[in-house]
Amino acid sequence: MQSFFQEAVIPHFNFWIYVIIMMVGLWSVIAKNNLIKKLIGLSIFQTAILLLYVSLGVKEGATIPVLDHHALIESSHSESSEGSGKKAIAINPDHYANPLPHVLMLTAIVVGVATLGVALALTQMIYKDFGTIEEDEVLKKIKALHDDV
Amino acid sequence: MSDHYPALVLLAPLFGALVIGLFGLRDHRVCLPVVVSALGVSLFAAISLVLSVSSGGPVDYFVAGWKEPIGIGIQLRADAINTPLLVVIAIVALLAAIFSIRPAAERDSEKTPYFYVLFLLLCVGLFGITITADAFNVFVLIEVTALSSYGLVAIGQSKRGKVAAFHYLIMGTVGASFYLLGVGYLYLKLGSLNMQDIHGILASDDALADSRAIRTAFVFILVGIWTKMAFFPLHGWLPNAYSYSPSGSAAILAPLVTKVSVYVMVRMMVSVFGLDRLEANVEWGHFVVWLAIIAIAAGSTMALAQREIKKMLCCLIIAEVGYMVGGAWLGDPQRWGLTGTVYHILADALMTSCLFLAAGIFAKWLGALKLEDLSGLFRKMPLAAAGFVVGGLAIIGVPPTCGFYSKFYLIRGGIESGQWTYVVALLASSLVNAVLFFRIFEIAYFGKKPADSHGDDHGHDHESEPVVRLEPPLHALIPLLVAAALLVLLGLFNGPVVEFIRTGLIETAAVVSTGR
Amino acid sequence: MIVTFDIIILVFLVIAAIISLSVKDLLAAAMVFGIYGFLICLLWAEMGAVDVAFTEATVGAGVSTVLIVATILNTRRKSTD
Amino acid sequence: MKAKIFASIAVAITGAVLLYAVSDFPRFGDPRSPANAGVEGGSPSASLYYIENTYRDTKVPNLVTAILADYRGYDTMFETVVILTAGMSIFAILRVLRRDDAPGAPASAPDSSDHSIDGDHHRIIVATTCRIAAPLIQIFALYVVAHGHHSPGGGFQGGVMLGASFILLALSGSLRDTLVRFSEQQYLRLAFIGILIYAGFGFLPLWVGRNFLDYGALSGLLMTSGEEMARSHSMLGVEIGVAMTVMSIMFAIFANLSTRGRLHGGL
Repeated sequence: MQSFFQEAVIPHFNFWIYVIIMMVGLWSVIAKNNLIKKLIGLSIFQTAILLLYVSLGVKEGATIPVLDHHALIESSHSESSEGSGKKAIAINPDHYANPLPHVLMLTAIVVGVATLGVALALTQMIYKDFGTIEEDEVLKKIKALHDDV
Repeated sequence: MSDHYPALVLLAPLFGALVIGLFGLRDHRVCLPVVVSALGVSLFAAISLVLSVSSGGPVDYFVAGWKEPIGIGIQLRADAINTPLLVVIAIVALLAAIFSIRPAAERDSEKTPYFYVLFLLLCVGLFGITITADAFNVFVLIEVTALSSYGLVAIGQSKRGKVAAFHYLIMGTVGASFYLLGVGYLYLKLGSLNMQDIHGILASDDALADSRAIRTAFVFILVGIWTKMAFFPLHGWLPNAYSYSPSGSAAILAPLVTKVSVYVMVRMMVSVFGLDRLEANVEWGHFVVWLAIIAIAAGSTMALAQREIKKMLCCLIIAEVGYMVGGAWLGDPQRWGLTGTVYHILADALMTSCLFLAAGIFAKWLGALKLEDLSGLFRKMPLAAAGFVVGGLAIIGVPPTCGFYSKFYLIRGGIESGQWTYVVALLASSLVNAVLFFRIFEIAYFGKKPADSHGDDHGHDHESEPVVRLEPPLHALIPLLVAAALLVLLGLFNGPVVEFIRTGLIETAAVVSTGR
Repeated sequence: MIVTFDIIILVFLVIAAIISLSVKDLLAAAMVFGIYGFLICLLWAEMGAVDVAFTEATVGAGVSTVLIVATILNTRRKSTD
Repeated sequence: MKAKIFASIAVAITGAVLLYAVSDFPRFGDPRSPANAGVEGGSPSASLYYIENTYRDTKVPNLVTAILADYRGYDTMFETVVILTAGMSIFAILRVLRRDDAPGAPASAPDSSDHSIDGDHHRIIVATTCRIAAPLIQIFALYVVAHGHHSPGGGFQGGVMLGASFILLALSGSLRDTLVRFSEQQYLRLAFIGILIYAGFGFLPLWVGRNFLDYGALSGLLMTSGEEMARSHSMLGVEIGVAMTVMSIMFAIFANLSTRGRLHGGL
C-alpha cells in the first residue's frame, strides 16, 4: 500500500486530484436535479481540465513565464557588441514555466464563462416558462405540454 | 489574394457578422445582402480551393507566418478531404440564409439581426473546424459553433426549445471538454498540438503510440466528438434541439453541425492517429462498427415510432451518423468505407438540408407538424412536394440521387472488409427509410380526408374545396429546389468527386505516415 | 512551486467543490463556488501560471459568481438537492 | 435515483479510465517531460522555442502575452469571438425587445418578496464607496491592458476588470444609472468594434501579401524600427480590441441576466 502511494500517487498528486475534482463535477452534472447545481458542477468539471493542463506546464524550480528584464537588457547589450546569433543562449528554458498550457487555459477559462453565461440565460428562460428550475418538475411540465399540442 | 483563400473562407462570414453587428441592428434590410455576399465569398474561396487542391495537392497556410519549426503557429490545411466539405457548408448555409429571410418567427422579428449574427458566427465556426490543422484550435471553434447553436436553438418562442437548448448545452459542453481532455493527453505525451506533427511523432514511435495515455487520449477525443455528433448512446440532445428550434435555425444546424463533427472524427483518424495504427488494432474497429450498427438500428426504430415530421428526420440523422461512423471504421484496405463516409458527409448534408427546408416549408405555410397533416400535399404545393420527394428518395437511396452512391460505396467497403452485419444493417435501414417515406408520400398523394375525394369529384367549382394552391413564396421554394437539384447532380457526378476524395485520402494517409 | 502549499490547496479545493455541490441553499453554493474559484486562482499562482491566475481571479471568482448570484436572485434560492 | 445510479456508473468508468492513464504520466514538475521539452529523440517542443525565441521575435518579455497575441493569435481571435457569440446568444435568448411581450404571462411570476435587494433603497455608504472605487478599478484595468507585455495581464484580464467595474456600479447603485453612462447601443457597438480591431490588425498584412495576422508586415504602417517592434505594438492594439469586446460583453451579460432581459428594474 505504501509503495503504491510512493510510486503512483505522490509523483502524480496533482493528476490524482484533477481526476477526483473532474469526477465530482461530472457526477453532479449528471445526477443533480437543480439546473444551477448542474451548472456549478459543469464549471467545476471544466476547471479540472484546466488543472490538468496547468499541471503539465509546471517545472520544478522554475519561475513565472515572464522573462527577467535585467537579464534581457544585459544580454542584448553584450550581444550588440558580439554580434547576433547568440541571443537564445542567455535564456535557460528550465528557469521558466512552460507558457503554452497557460495560453491554452486562458482560452478555456474564457470559453467556460461564456458557456456559463448562456446556460444561466437559458435557466432564467426555463424558470420564466415553467416556474421551476428543478429538472424533474420541468420534464413533468413538458409532458403536460405534449398532451396539449 | 489567391494565396489567402484558406483564411478568407472563414474571414468573410466573420466580417459579415461584424458588419451586421455594427450597421444591421438598426436597419434590418442590411442583413440579408451582407449574409448572402459573405457566404458567396466563402463559396467562391472554397471552390477555388477545390480547384487548386485538385491541380496542385494540399494547400498549407500558416497563420501569422509562423512556419518553422512546425507547430509554433497555427496551420490551416486544405486537402481533398475537407475542401469538398467547405463547398457544401457554403452552399447549405446560403440556402438556409435565403430560406430564412424572416427567421425567428414573425412575432420576434426584432431579433432578426441577432439571428443573422449567430448564423454567420456558426458558419465561421464550421468553416474553421473544417480547415484547421491544429488540435486545440478545433476546440475553440467547436465552442464558437456550439455557443451559436445554443442561441439559434433557443431564439424562437418555443418553450420546449429552451429546455432542449439547455440539455444540448450540457451535453455539448461535456463533449467539448472531453475532446479538450484528449488533446491535453496528446500534448502531455507529445508536446505538440499540430496535427501533422502529432502524427509524425506517433508514426515514428510505436511504443509511445501504444502507451496508455495516448490510447486514453484517443478514447476521450472519440467520445467527445461522438457526443457532438449524437452517436447513438450519446444522442439524447439531438431530436428535441433540432425539432423545437425555429425552421431557419434547423435548416442550418441539422445538416451541418453533426456532419462537421463526423469530419473531425475522420480527420482525427486519418491525419492524427493514422489509419495504419487503427488497422493494427482490429478489435477497436470491430467494436466501433458494432456500436454503429446499434446506432443505425436504434435510429431507424425511433424514426418509425415518430409521428412528427421533424422528429422523424432527427431520428434519421442519428441513423445516418451511424452509417458514417461505421463506414469510417470499416478498415478495408482499399479505403472504400472511408471514402464512402466522406462522400456521405457531403451527400447527407445536402439531403438533410433538403428535407429540413421542406419540413420548414410545411410547418410554416401548411401548419403541418405531424405526418397526417401532409394529406393532399401534392395538390396544395406540387413544387415543394417534388423537392421533398427528391430528398426522400435520396435518403432512401434511389439511383440517380447521391444517396444511392454513398450507400453503394459504404456497402462496397463493408463487403471488402467482411463486415456483413454492417451491410445488412445499412440495407435494412434503407428499407425502413423506404417504408417511412412511402408512407408519407401516400398520405401526401392520396390524402386521408374525405374532403379530398369530394374535391376531386366536383373539380374547382366550390370555394371551400382545398384544391387551392398554397405554393410557398419563392425565397423558400428556390432553396428547396436547388438542394433537390444538387442531390441529383452530386449523384450524377459521383465518379469524379469520389475519385478526388479517395486519391486524397490515400495520399494523406501515405504521406503523413512516412513523414518526418 | 511549493509542494506542501500545493497539496494543502488541492485538498481544500476538493472540499470546496464538494461543499458547493452539496449545500441546499443555492446562494451559499454560489458563494462557496466563489471560494473555489479563489482557491484555484491561488493554485495557479503557486504553480507559476500568473496570467491564468489573474484571469481566474477576475472571471472565476468574480464575474462567474456574480452571474450565478444574479440568476439565483431572479429564479429561486432553494434547491432540492 | 435512476440518474444517480447512472451517474455513478458513468463517473466510475470515466474515472477508472483516467486513473489508468495517470500512471503513464511524466512525473509532476519534470522539466524534461514531453510537454515541456519535446519527445525524446524528436524535435524540441514548441514551448522551448517560445521561451528561447520570443524575445528575439517580438521584444515582449511576457511569454504568455506574446504567444496569446502573436504565435497563437488566431486562437485568441476566436476566443474573443466566443465571447461575442455568447453575448449574442444571451441576447437572442433573454433580451425582451417588445413591451407587449408575455401575452401568455409567465407560468409563475417570480415573487420578489423573499429575495429582492431593493433597487431604490440605496445603501449610501456602499454606493459612495463603490462610486469612488470604480474609476480606480478602471484605471488599474487600463494599466493591466497596457502593461500586459511586461507583467501578468492583458486584454482579457483588463477587459473583465473594466466590465466588473461597471457591474460593481450597477450592483451598488442602480443599473439604470449605469446604463445611462454605458448604454446598450454603446456596448453592443463596442463589442463588435473590438473584434473589428482584432480582425482588422489581422487583415492588414494581407494587402502587402503577408499571411493573416502577420503583424511583422505592419512595421511600415506603424513606423517602427523593425518587425519585432511592429509585432509588439500590434499586440497592444489587438489587446485593446480584446479588452473592448470582453468589457462590453461581460457587462451586457450581467445587465441581461440581472433583469431577465428587460434592462430595467434590477436585482
